[in-house]
Amino acid sequence: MSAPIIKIDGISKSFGTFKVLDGLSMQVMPREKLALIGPSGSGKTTILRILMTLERIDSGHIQIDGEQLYHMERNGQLLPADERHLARMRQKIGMVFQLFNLFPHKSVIDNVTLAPILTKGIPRAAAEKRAMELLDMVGMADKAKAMPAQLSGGQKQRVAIARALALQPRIMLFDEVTSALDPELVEEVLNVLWRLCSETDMTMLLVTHEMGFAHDFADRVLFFDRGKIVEEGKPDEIFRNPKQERTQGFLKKIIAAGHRV
Amino acid sequence: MSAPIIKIDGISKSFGTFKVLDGLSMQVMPREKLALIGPSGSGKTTILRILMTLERIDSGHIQIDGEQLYHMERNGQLLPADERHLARMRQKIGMVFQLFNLFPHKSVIDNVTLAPILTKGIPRAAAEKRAMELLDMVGMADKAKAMPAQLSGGQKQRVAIARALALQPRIMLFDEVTSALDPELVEEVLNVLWRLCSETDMTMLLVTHEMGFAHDFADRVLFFDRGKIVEEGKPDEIFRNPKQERTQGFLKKIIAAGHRV
Amino acid sequence: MTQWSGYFGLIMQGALVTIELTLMGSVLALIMAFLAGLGRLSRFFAIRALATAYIEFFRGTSIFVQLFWAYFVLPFIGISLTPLQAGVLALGLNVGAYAAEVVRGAIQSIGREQYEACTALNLGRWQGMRHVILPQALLVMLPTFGNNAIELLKATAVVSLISLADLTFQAQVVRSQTGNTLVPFTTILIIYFVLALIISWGVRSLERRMARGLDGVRV
Amino acid sequence: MEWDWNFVWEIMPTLIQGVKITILATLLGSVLAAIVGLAIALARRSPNKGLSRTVGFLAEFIRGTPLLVQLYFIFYVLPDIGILLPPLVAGVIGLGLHYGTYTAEVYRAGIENVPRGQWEAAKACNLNARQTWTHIIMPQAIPPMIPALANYFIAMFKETPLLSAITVLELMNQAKSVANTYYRYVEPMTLVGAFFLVISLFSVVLLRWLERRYGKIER
Amino acid sequence: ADDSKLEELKAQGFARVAIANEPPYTAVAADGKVSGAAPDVAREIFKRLGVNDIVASISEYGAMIPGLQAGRFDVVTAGLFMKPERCAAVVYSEPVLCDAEAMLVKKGNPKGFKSYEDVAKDATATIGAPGGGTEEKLALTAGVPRDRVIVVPDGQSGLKMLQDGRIDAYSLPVLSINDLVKKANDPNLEVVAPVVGAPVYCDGAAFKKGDEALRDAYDVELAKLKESGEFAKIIEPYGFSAAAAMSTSRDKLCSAK
Ligand SMILES: Nc1ncnc2c1ncn2[C@@H]1O[C@H](COP(=O)(O)OP(=O)(O)OP(=O)(O)O)[C@@H](O)[C@H]1O
Ligand SMILES: Nc1ncnc2c1ncn2[C@@H]1O[C@H](COP(=O)(O)OP(=O)(O)OP(=O)(O)O)[C@@H](O)[C@H]1O
Ligand SMILES: [Mg+2]
Ligand SMILES: [Mg+2]
Repeated sequence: MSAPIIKIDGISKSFGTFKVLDGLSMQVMPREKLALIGPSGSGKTTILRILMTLERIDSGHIQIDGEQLYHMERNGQLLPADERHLARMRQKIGMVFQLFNLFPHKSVIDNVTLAPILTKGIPRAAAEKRAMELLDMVGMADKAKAMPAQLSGGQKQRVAIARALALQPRIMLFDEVTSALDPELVEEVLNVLWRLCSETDMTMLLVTHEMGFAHDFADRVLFFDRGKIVEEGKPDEIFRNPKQERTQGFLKKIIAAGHRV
Repeated sequence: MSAPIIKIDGISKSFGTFKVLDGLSMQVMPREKLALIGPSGSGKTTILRILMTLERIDSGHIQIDGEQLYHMERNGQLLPADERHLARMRQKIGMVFQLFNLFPHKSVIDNVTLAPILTKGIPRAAAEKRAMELLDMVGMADKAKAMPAQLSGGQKQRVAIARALALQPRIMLFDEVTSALDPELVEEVLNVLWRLCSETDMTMLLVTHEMGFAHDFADRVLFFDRGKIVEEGKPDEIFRNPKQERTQGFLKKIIAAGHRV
Repeated sequence: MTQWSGYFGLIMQGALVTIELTLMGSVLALIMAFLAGLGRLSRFFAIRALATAYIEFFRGTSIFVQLFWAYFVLPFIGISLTPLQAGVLALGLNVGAYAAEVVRGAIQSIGREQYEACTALNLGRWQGMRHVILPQALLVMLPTFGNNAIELLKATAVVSLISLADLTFQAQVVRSQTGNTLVPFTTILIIYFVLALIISWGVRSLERRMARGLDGVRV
Repeated sequence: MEWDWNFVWEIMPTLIQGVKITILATLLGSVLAAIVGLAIALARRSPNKGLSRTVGFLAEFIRGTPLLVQLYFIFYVLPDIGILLPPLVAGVIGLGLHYGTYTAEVYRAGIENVPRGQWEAAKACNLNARQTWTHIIMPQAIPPMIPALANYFIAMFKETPLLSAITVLELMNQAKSVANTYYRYVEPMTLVGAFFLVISLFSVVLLRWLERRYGKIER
Repeated sequence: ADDSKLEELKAQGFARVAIANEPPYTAVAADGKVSGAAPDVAREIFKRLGVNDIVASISEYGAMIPGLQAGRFDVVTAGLFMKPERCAAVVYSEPVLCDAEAMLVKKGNPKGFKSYEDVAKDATATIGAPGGGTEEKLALTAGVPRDRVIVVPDGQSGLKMLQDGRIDAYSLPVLSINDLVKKANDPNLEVVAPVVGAPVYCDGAAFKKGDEALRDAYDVELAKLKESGEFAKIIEPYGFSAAAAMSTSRDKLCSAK
């Protein structure tokens, strides 16, 4: 068995006096598809944002692909990471946001090519060719010249996925990528995720409220509550036969609210 | 059999060049509970807004309780309604919005008492007594002094329902009253609707994406598409055995997206 | 240089005039702001046109011209104002025109859904405005009103040009009587700044009091 | 006192001289204000607390005190420490500094109005700080600033009459000089007012256009 | 109707007087009390006319006549020298304060100015003068182009601009200049007085057209004051010459070309 690609080791994170994560540890294997579920405010988004280096951690260690994320070695000493180290580490990770965060002043194709051209120095023509392949994959090739404002939510989200893929990260983070969408648009995006999941060997972490999707998609499900992993396991175990009371309660509520599991 | 309380007769409505409703007709009986379902943009909200006089119609007629809504008779002539006529007609109708629309600068109880005091001249003491009964009914009596900003979405929506009930309308309109809520909060509001539905003899029109709730709650379901009624019938007929292809497709998508029917 | 204390008294007299002007000007500006701001949202064309004309005219012509007009030209059509009246009139009308746009903008910034909630609750136009829209809009206006008041305070310096013995004017007098420029001007700069601080502090605490409860903690 | 058209034509050339200076002062002042504002905005964002606080306080001070007094200061007090500026230069510096404190706020708001998600998306795309500024933040921040900046430049234009206090022969000063020569105030003051009104009405049209063109970014 | 103005003032108990912010014509003490040659004379005469007090407001020179016309003041006593155009715009009393013109220049008079014409001849020279004042007009008539006559708001500003080298000369009446120099206490300044070719001017109390009756009453008391010698007692401490005022008349000054 190979080494974990993400290794989180006793990390803590507070906002002001409020402790969101308290000594959390977890590991993710290469090519694993991981679903993170749990009630609102339990810290799911925070974990993804920490991995994307959008938030700093207060203590603990994270290793990505065998390398420290927030620390770097210099002459045998472990120092806090500088911006250069972080930038290098970020190349391995991509993220798709709940609210898409497309660049509104750039066309669809420019959104996808901007980072490869700027950060990898890929020539524009090559970048655009690759971008068109990605847009084709997410079914947005015909909208390459459109501006984000002209797209529906589901279309925006698909472009956002293509944009993240363009940097060819080894790990992709998805944060409730369907929850800002109308029910009918959710399908479009889930379809793209299905394809991605079956066709690539990226490691994927997915925060979602779509229990049905989490069930079918994930190799492993983590149930979070108050910054702790309450329960984890194969989707069938978690959804059909949750062991913890908290998990049972959560799933019951979700079902009562009309969601299919 | 009694006369319909709402009688919609060939109404049309356009926004700019876009025709939302095109010669729509329908009737609602007193005490009927009606669910309006259909894809996004099909005109469900528009119908409720027209009944609440938040939008004008371009042509057609609406009768509420035997009286013209947008027209008034003067010396045997049918004239466009003036503000006084509309105000009188509005007394029969209450509406609860998707985004609650509470008054943020007024406490919960003031939200509920404001309109009765101002529009019906009810003394403050009496209005507050009645408001407390309503807040009690929606399970919000203990938050009477709270400000809306201190409430969760589900709590806000329950206050909004109490506020609309305080004017004792004969018809209540609910526009996707749960869709802005976190899954876990939806339940609170649905519970209130259940009670309302079983305890009062108000006529209720409910636009919803909660198919399960629509199924159990409604006497009759209307399926809309592009401003037309595509199919209507008892909930069991519509959900278990839809006749129209469009309805079948819609329900299939909703199921695929993880909603329970 | 024993007279400094006396001259300082002179400057304080000027400060009183400046405060008086600022207060009275602000009151006039506030009245005009609501009249014209609500006027611009009126259903009646004539009222809208009148309010728009007032706003564009007073924002368009410089405060100086308005001041000189109020002081030197109005008497020719039979309206003779004391310098103080002319100053208050020009400042109040000028700043009122700017504040009117603040009133209008704040009212329009209140979301359509609040108006719709009013309709759904069958509140009349004025009832909705009075109980629902204005209380919320007021909070939006307040910070900008604070800035407007500071603008007005600063504009009072201009009235020294029509011989009203305000702070700046008194500094000029002290300067020509003593031959010293640095001391009187530094003094009044500090006084103006302190007055501006008092205004913004006052507005902020008012704002805090009014905002109480609007962004409480979600329980 | 009657309106005298002959007199109007007689003084027109003199007033036009003044108009030129007024416009020149406004243009130079605007350029300076744009630069000063940017410098202030950047200094206030600086991680160096000493720098950002000092600049912040100075900007507050300049914004809280009248431009007229600042002009006196620049023109009559600075020479004592060896800084001798020609009137127009002193005037432009006064305008530029004063309005720079306003444009700084425009820059700040413009930058802060770019949603946090854009910074985060830029990071997730692995852009560095410079790339983030030039490709993501500035292109979104600048267009909505343009109408706000223009607004302040128009306000500055209306304050140029203050330069008469430091002997700049702009429009207002020319008008006063004419008035003093002939002992007639009505015509020159009215002409000055009309001139400001005309330019302002034009600039309102320009502003509306700028707002439509640049005011909103569609998301 | 002619006497009505005086009756009005009596009833009101005070007269509104416009003065300039220019010592020694006027002075404002540290306690804010207005004194100086012109207001002191006016105060005395009005007292004799039965108007108990004067309320003085300081005004720019340029604003005095319009202010008078607009009814803002009842009288101007501010060193507003009599000149034919002005005599046409207002009605003057008999002369009160007389003074010649002076120029303030740098020590040693580097440009050798003796007259306004000298300033006109030197193409680089600039001269400062109060806006709407006599000196501005004298300089312009002497041929100094408009852009070299700098309109200076007040005496201190003029002094400062000269010290700072912004202007080459600053022109005011002799006594005003002397007062400025005394306060400035600056050895690098020099006074050129009187300016060659510039007439000696006298001011008078200026009334609005139509107030001739009031002016005549004022003249009567002024004449008495001059005769009794009290006039000299009031103005001479300020440096003005009573003899000069008594040696000329309004008619002479107003018809001078
Ligand atoms: N920048 C911040 N400042 C303060 N508190 C924060 C901040 N970001 C997150 N939090 C708090 O941290 C907690 C965890 O937030 P997080 O967004 O990770 O939850 P989540 O599990 O993603 O919830 P949801 O399902 O609602 O998205 C919440 O209580 C939230 O209020
Ligand atoms: N004020 C408006 N101006 C222009 N178009 C509008 C306006 N309001 C609604 N529409 C359009 O009318 C159509 C019907 O809108 P409506 O809100 O009634 O749909 P709906 O059935 O309630 O959809 P949803 O399920 O998304 O709420 C939509 O295409 C919408 O874009
Ligand atoms: Mg989250
Ligand atoms: Mg809707």
